[in-house]
Amino acid sequence: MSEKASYFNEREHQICTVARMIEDARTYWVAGGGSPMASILLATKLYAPNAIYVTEDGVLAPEPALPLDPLMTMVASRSSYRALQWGTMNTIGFHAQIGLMDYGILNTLQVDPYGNINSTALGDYEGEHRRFGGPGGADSIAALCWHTILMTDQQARKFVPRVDFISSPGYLDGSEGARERVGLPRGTGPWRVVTPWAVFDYEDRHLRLSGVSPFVTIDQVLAEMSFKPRMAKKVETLETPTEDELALLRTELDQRGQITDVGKPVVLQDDGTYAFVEEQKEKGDLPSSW
Amino acid sequence: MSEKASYFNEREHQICTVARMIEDARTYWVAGGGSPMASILLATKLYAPNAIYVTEDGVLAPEPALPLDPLMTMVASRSSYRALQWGTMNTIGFHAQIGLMDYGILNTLQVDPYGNINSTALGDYEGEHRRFGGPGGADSIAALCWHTILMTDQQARKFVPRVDFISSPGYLDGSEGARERVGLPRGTGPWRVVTPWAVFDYEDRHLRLSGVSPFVTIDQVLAEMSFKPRMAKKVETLETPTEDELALLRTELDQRGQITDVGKPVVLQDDGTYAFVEEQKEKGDLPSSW
Amino acid sequence: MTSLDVLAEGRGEYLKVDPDGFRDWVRENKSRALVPKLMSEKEAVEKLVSDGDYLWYECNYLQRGPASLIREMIRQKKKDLWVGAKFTWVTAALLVGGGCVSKLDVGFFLFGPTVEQAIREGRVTAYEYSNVVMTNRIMAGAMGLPFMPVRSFGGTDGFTHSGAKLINDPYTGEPITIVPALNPDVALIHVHQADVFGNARIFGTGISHQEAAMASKKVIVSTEEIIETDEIRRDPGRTTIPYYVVDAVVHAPFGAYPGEMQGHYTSDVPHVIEIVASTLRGLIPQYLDKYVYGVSSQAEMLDKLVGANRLKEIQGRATIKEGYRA
Amino acid sequence: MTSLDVLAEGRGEYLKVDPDGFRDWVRENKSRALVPKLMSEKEAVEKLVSDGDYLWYECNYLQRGPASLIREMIRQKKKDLWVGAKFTWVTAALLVGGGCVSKLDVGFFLFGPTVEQAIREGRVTAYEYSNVVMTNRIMAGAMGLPFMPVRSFGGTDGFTHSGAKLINDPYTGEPITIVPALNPDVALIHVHQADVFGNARIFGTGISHQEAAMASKKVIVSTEEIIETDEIRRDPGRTTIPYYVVDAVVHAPFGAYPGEMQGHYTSDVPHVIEIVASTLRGLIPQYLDKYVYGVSSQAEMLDKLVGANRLKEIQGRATIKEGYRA
Repeated sequence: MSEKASYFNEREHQICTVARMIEDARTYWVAGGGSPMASILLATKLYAPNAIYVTEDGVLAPEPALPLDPLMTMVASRSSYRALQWGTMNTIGFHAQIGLMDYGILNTLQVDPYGNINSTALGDYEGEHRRFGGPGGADSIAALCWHTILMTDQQARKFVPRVDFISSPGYLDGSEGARERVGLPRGTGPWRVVTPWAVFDYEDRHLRLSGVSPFVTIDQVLAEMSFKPRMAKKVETLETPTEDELALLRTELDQRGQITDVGKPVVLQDDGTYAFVEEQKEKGDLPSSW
Repeated sequence: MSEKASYFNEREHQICTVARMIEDARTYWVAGGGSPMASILLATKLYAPNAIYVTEDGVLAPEPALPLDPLMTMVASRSSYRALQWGTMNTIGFHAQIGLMDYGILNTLQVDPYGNINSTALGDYEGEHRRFGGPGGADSIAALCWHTILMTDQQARKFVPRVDFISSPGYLDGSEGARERVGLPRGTGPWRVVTPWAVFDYEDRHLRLSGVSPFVTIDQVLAEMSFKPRMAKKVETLETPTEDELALLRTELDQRGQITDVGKPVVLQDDGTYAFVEEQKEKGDLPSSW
Repeated sequence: MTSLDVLAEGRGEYLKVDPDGFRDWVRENKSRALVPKLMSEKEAVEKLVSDGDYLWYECNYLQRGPASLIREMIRQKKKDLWVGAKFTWVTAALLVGGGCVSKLDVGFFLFGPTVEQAIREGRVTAYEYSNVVMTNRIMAGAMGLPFMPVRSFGGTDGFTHSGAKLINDPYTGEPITIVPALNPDVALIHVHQADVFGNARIFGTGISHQEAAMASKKVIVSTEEIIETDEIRRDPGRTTIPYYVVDAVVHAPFGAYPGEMQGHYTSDVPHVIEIVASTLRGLIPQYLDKYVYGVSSQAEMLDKLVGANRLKEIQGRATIKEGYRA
Repeated sequence: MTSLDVLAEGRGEYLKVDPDGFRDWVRENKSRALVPKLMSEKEAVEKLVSDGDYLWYECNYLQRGPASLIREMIRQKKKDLWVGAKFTWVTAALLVGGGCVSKLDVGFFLFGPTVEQAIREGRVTAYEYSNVVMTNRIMAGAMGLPFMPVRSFGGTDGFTHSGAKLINDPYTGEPITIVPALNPDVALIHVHQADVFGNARIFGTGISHQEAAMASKKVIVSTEEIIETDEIRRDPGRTTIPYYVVDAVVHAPFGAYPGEMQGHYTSDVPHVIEIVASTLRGLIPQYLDKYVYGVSSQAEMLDKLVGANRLKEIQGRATIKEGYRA
């Protein structure tokens, strides 16, 4: 692994953290075109050349024409380039339904201690609420892949005791067999939640803090959660991005910063510690969810 | 229509009878490669240029390379030639299931007064019986097309009061709504039975004799049935083949007589009546079911 | 006689399930003959889209969708549509902003004030699904079935606000979710090539175009290119949609604009930024004034508001051709 | 909690329905990596076909089927197979004649003394379906579902001797037949082109090859040609079967012989007449002695029993090439 970077932003750090989780020769169903896509592409370039990914529009194992510029959309020739098979939403959904997808990588709005995901509504769905776009492909990813990796921000409004609306299933009420009792495939479920500040895994289907970024403290992480997660015996300090990772990310994967510009910059200080800094590049016009 | 032929065999006559029933601009699901296929091809050449046919292997509206020689099989380049779409058994089955197939044309072993079809076993299925090949595609054709045309021979052992085994559904017990009560699509069912000697339609879901070939009598037909069908008010005399029909059949559609050699020859006599004659060409090696 | 339990059921309204009724429609209305079906966007939408229809479109306004048909529908002020809003990005917002929609079956849409407000004010009712559950529903419709089992969706709150049911599978005894089949009144599908009868080819990935074509009562195909039927017959394995389910063929060059049509042109980025920003900022009416009501047709929009240079530019940027030709 | 009635059910045994078990198999056994899977017929059948397996083949011995693999299976005297005998012509007779079969799920087979007698003597048990119901069953398996509704099959005596059930559709209240999904132990599929990883292309019509590949625990693909993966990547719309469900790739030129391989060669008529006559006249043992037990491999059969001239002749007769190339 190359030298640690001395300047990066927290979104870049999050993407690199997920990229290093990618197992070689495993299949990934990747939601949308933002951080999940950047993570898998980074992984295949650096660590897991035989990791395979598919997208919701039925692309199997492409060698995409990078950068996916300027719109990181599906149903496009650059993102579909040199795939092994072009299918449809239905075909790729069935591939996942028969168990071919090892991991899903997702974004979300809200998550709870059992890994349930809300992307539909904040507030009281039956009454006063703010409406969002719905699960899209995330419900199928969360239901059908063997494991899911959730990417979100470390904010108290995102980590809530009970999501306002379960758009995509985690461990539901957290009881054993809860997923199976509603017809979901046996042995599936949430696996990791990765934020710019922390990594969580699950213990008995409950979210557990297992790693923290070196530029924040455990208490800072917990302060940005509306419930107390379980704690790993030893909470690890997460690795920060390398120069190689960032070079790839910035020059090939996200040239215009459409994904990464939403993160706060971090610097490696002379004393070996990290600190946030305020300056930030101007944001682009495109929504970060692309 | 061209001149009546003075020499033909009863199988040729049967094929021509069905060919003249084919409606232009209607869809036909044709079973196998024998008489049903010869009938539809004859019709599209002479009477119904816009009749469309599909086969069990998913060929839609081919312009087949004739003759389909020497093996009239599906999944072959001559029979699939210049189709509008190549699909599969599943796709063509679903086309029929949503109601796109107006007519099915079938062969069979046994039929009963309600148009039920047996192609599975003669005798007691649970005990002593002779085993046959099963419904193949006929069950789907009989269930899903709006109307079905059945082609069989006029033999007492083929027209039985109750088929030994319902391989493909007719009107089942003949009661109103019997098909719907077992989940079959509304408004479907048997439409005609055509033998070399006769044509039957249905009255209140019961087989009815509506036409007889000029070379046999009504009594001869009834003698070759193990039940008494309903009788049309006026039983028509069927038209015999024309020279044009036979020319096409013999030179393009069935050069080697694989389909038609199994029929007895008929001659038009000087007094304007028809009679069977004994002479017959040597049979080929290939089974007539091809 | 044994019984199966229905363990739970959603309370969302769903389009009436009626496979026999759909068969009757297909029998009466789908021409089996090879008859030319060429018409303009205007004519196709006038003739085939009615107020109150259940509307399905394949892909969407930004991704190889029937964008010219969607604009025409808004221009004709179609009302009271029930929209299958899966994989939809800005399309739902455009249609809601145009006052065309009363119900949405949601898979995903790009949220923004227009749809959000319409739902909050009760002008639009949302029922909740996912993208794949919606494509499974239309697949069931394309197969002529009343319902389809799925292994996702159970346990979500979407389930509660949908037409799904949880039953005990009669084969395994285990719980399984089933969802109602969908047979939309009308589907809009943009394709690469079609003949005048509607035999059509799509190249590249997609959502559920074949299923949509088979499942819908009325099917409008818009196409970049009109090709000869002889060309279809030379490569029948490339036929995506067979003519006998198609009711109208619209020759629509740049029909997916501002989205990409793989192999033909890329998306028009400034336009995409404009419509995405309009959606997020509640400026859909302004967008519609300019691109929909401000012109009378696709041709006029391309000519007056886009221009030959931009069209040439997006064509030129479509450098990847592999796999997009027969 | 409401209830659904099971109005009727067949009493035929059916392969256990276990979608979760199939998922577990796929998880453990299907390699996600691009690893070469080239092997001979002998090796593939030794490695992947076990006594007692549920066997599925696409097309059949006379129609673009995996004929070389079927011969090899008989040569290796596999036992106690449960065969998905849809659209099968002489294949069931060959397998029964080779003593390989204990159960048949019947769609259609060419009847003749061999199978007839085996069924009568109780050596082989038949369960009754139709061709399409069988392909619907394997489609349900390919979709990861436990069952599939169908609009055919109800009211037949086949229903009674099958695994079908008639239930009240929870959506319409009307009766509907459902059939159990099928996940065979092993599927044999002959294709036009494949790379060494198993990405495969079939041109022309077919029965249910994609479904069979997705639904089966072990998949053996035999192929006329081995092509580069780069070629697959240049036209991903032509990929029929993706590598990650394929367990073995057998390079089998003339693998469909004596049947036709569209675009490559026609059927060998004298051979077809010989095998059809053998089937109808109870001479399967003699046929097997000659073409299966009498040689050690596909290559030897082609060399010694068919000969270069005949192979050249059937290639020469395959004059229609349209649509059979990428």
